[in-house]
Amino acid sequence: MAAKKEDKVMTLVDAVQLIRDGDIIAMQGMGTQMSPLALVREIIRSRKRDLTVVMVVGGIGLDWMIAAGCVRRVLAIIVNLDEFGMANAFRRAVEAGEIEMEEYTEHQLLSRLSAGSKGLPFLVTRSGLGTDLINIHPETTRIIECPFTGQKVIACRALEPDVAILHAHRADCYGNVQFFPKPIWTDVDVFPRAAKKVIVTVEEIVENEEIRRTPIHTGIPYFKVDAVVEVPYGAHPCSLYPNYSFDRVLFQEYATTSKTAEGTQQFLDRYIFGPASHAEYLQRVGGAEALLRIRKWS
Amino acid sequence: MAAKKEDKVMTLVDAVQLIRDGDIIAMQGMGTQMSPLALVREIIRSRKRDLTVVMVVGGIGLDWMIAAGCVRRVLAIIVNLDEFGMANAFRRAVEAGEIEMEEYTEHQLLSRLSAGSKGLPFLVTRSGLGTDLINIHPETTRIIECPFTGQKVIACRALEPDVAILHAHRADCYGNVQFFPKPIWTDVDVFPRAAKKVIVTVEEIVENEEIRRTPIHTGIPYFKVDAVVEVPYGAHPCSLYPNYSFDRVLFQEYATTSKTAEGTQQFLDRYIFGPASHAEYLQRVGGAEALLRIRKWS
Amino acid sequence: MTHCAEDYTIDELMVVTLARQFTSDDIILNGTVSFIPVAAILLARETHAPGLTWVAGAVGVDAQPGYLMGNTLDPTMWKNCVMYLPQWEDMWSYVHRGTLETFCIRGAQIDKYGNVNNTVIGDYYHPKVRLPGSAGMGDMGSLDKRIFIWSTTHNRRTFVERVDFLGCVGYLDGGDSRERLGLKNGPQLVITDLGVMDFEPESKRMRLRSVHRGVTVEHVREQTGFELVIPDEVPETPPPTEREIHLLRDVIDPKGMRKLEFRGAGKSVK
Amino acid sequence: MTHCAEDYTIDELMVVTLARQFTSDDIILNGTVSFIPVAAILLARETHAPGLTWVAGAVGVDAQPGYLMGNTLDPTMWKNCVMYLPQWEDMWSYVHRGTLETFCIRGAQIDKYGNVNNTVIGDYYHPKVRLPGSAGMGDMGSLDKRIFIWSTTHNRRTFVERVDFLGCVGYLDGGDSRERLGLKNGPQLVITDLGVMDFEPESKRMRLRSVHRGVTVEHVREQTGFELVIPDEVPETPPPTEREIHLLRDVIDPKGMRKLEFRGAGKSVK
Repeated sequence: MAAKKEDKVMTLVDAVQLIRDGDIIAMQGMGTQMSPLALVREIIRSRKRDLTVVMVVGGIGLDWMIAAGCVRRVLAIIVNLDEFGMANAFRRAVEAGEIEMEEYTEHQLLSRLSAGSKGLPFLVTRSGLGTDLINIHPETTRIIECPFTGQKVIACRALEPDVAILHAHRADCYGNVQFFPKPIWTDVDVFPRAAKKVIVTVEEIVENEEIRRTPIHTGIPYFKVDAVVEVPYGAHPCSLYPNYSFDRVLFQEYATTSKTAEGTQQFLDRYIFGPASHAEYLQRVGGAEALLRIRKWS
Repeated sequence: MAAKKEDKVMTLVDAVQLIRDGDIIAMQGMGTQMSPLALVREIIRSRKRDLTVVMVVGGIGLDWMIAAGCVRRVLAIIVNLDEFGMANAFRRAVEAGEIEMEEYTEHQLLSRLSAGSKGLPFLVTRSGLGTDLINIHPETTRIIECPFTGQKVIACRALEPDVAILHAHRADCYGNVQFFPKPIWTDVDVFPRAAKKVIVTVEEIVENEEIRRTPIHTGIPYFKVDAVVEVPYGAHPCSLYPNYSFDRVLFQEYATTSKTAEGTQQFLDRYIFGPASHAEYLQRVGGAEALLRIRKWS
Repeated sequence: MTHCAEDYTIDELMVVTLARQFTSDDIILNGTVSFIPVAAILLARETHAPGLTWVAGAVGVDAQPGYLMGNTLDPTMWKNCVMYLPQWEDMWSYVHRGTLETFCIRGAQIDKYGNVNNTVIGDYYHPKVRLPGSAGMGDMGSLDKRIFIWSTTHNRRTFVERVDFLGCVGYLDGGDSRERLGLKNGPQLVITDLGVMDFEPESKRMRLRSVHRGVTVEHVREQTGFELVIPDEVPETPPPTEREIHLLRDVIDPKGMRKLEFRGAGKSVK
Repeated sequence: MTHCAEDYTIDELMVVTLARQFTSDDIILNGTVSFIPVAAILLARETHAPGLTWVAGAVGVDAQPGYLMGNTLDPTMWKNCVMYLPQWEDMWSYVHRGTLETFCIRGAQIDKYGNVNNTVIGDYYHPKVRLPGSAGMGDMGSLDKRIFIWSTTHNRRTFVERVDFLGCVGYLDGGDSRERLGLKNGPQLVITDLGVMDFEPESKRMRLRSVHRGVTVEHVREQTGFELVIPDEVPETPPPTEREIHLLRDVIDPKGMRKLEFRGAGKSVK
């Protein structure tokens, strides 16, 4: 599970080959923030199937993958598009019984991943005691007693995703990944440590010397990274602070068109299957106008 | 356990009043690095008794406290003075049965503290399986089985020290504590989170605005800090990188004189009980000459 | 003397009412789409609770973003903070142990004991409606928090006899049932577009505390899907002051982000 | 062709021998007073293992300190690193799970199965001699590490039949006893001031692999407090090359910090 110190720069197409059908994918992102969406579009184009997707907060990328038929199961604490409302493909697929939703409290899910990151069979939490959430996954959360005090806690079974996918500000060719500022969000912290393989897309690939000048910004070390892909605006339509904001126009369009299954498919055809490249995608979402509008934070 | 947003700057004498006889003290530091030794000298001068001292790597400050009769029990993974050899007061006191040494593996001790920091009754580890270490503290480490896999792991009982004591580069008056660079050593990370109260000595107190300019360097938030004391060279004779190195001369003197109980007491009299102030202490260890010699890293 | 505002809207009254619950002793973090709580936090800090600690987006300690922007989890909210709190070990330690003791939540269903559901309507495995999920409140209900519930849809669909799925522990079955599970604190107040509720100390049943200007007790009773405890005297919710309204409208939320939480946003109560 | 050095000292031979064990696949972190292992890591990286990953002082990933300075845990060792690894969550996760797989240790007592003691001589509660403590090796022995043991005092006090206190798990009672506890890997090699030992694959008993120049097999046998497995042919430990000696003396450890680990430091073997 240790990656070598070697050049790991590749294309989106090559990086996606590290993902196999049926894999458990830990995916960074929240409702509208920091998610490897160019990579997600490539996963969809390459028609991966039966994926289990693990997110803390599932967002638009997950909804696309579900609409495209890539997903069999979701592990998350919530799935939505923030103020743009419900993730409609997710809602429809769960209601139709087409995918499973395994809902956790955040601390349960992170405890599962943290146990995985440590090679421990489980970790414990008090989060969710008394809720119905602990009853819906008895194979992975179970009430046990403290051997010293008898206090009841919830054992959370280790989870080691096959692949973690993330988008970040920059990296060198070996996969030293940096964030500016360095938000230690749980998904950029626990996800890559828990996963067996890690794919990172970045706004910019920089020299190794540049990384050594600012080691305090490095969040993931190269020995944990298997693929590095340079994709400017790779989180679009999500945000990558401070580089660009989320794209209200595209989110609103998706929130509206995804109200029907047909509208969702048309959206996928237009924005994911249609464009032959990331540049074409950016052109189709509005080109220069789009890139200018997401420079504004408001 | 939350501290208010208020001015917490005080003198060493006042800060030490937060410590009561019999307390469990979590103390930052290693053999020769980054330890709140001006505060330790004040603890000794105020003749605290029956302390339990928790360190990952116990060093010269712990040895002084033992020699001065402040300590009843030590929890650590190792106690020594790095290349200056054995902590002689510690050795003598354990061999004479005057203090208890509760030795842990590092991951066991940190798991105990991390459980404390989370309000969890215990956490688990595999560290130390098969060693004699788990047999010597059955009240705090015990082998249990994973409820999912049956795998044997060691439950480590939560430990919440009464007071954590640290030395850092700088802080504001509210207790936002910064490190340069920001080494996330376990003792500056887990110790303050686990403790009920936190005392921090710093090289320099700066304005709150200064902290807000470099939030990436802040390691402990003000709501976790109860006392801030400005003590330049507060880690001496330990190092505070990059400000100053450890003081080879004083370490060597202590390593030599501490070979006998009498020599140790003479050292304490000369350097701890003798000086009436921190400035006098610095003068006695060599004054300007000492401050110049520890500017060099070699 | 402070002057009461004459002209205010429901969203403003909700923010002000929530803000007045907070003190300088509170340490509060916010979740997603939480414009009303974040506005209340900023307002409390500007008025009666300058020492209140806010962890913006569960990352930026004591942040000073200036005003509400596009998203309550965006790093824009961390501006001028004193520390980026690492989430997994630091933030979650402080939450789990109880140092961060105050949290605001909302949900699709709220029952008479303050239990909340945002997971499903119907059966979990075969839901009639799949909702977004319990998110942070699934944690907070079991972690000894002082919980403030807000809702912009006080009606019989939201306020139900019993939640379909218990995603956030309130007072469970009432009485001492929460306590018996070993949980401290619990829901403190429910602030809606119609009024303010608290919980009867013994039975833990939801109790009407005040109604907003122009709202009748009878209307609240009709819009609530369970039997509210209704005292003999139900006062009007104290109105905002002119200063509060000025701060909220002109300084804290000039873009009116708080209104995003209403479907038919910003009805004037005047 | 590489030229063998003629003039070298025991500390140099130990560093070079250890360095040759490391490969570009290794990820190694170092502990305190570990001048010999750190010198070996830097030397391996300069010669045959450029891809070796070193986490300096268990913090500085892929650090480039230049040369050995006062202390192997000092931040001076992190110079030009690519990341400061947070110790508790990150470093310990990587160690616990097995990503960081290689570790070097030493101790006051080493027994024939590679178990190590640095805690007490005598009884734990009433020790004849209290030693510093097991430190990181208490962890590493149980966490599936490939362990390299070094000792600058090959004598009957250090190499004992059975350790007084089992602080670091080697091969326990030999045979498959380590495996039965569920532990992978274990001690690989023991490098001392007299020679090099490994472990017999089946019995897991310590076995003499080579003796340093000028040392006899008989002398090693005499200085060892248990019965070493001694093959028919015991070669001389391969000498350093001139390049290795140059790099070590002039580039990596010009201050001779490695000699601090010897009481009577730096005897020439020539």
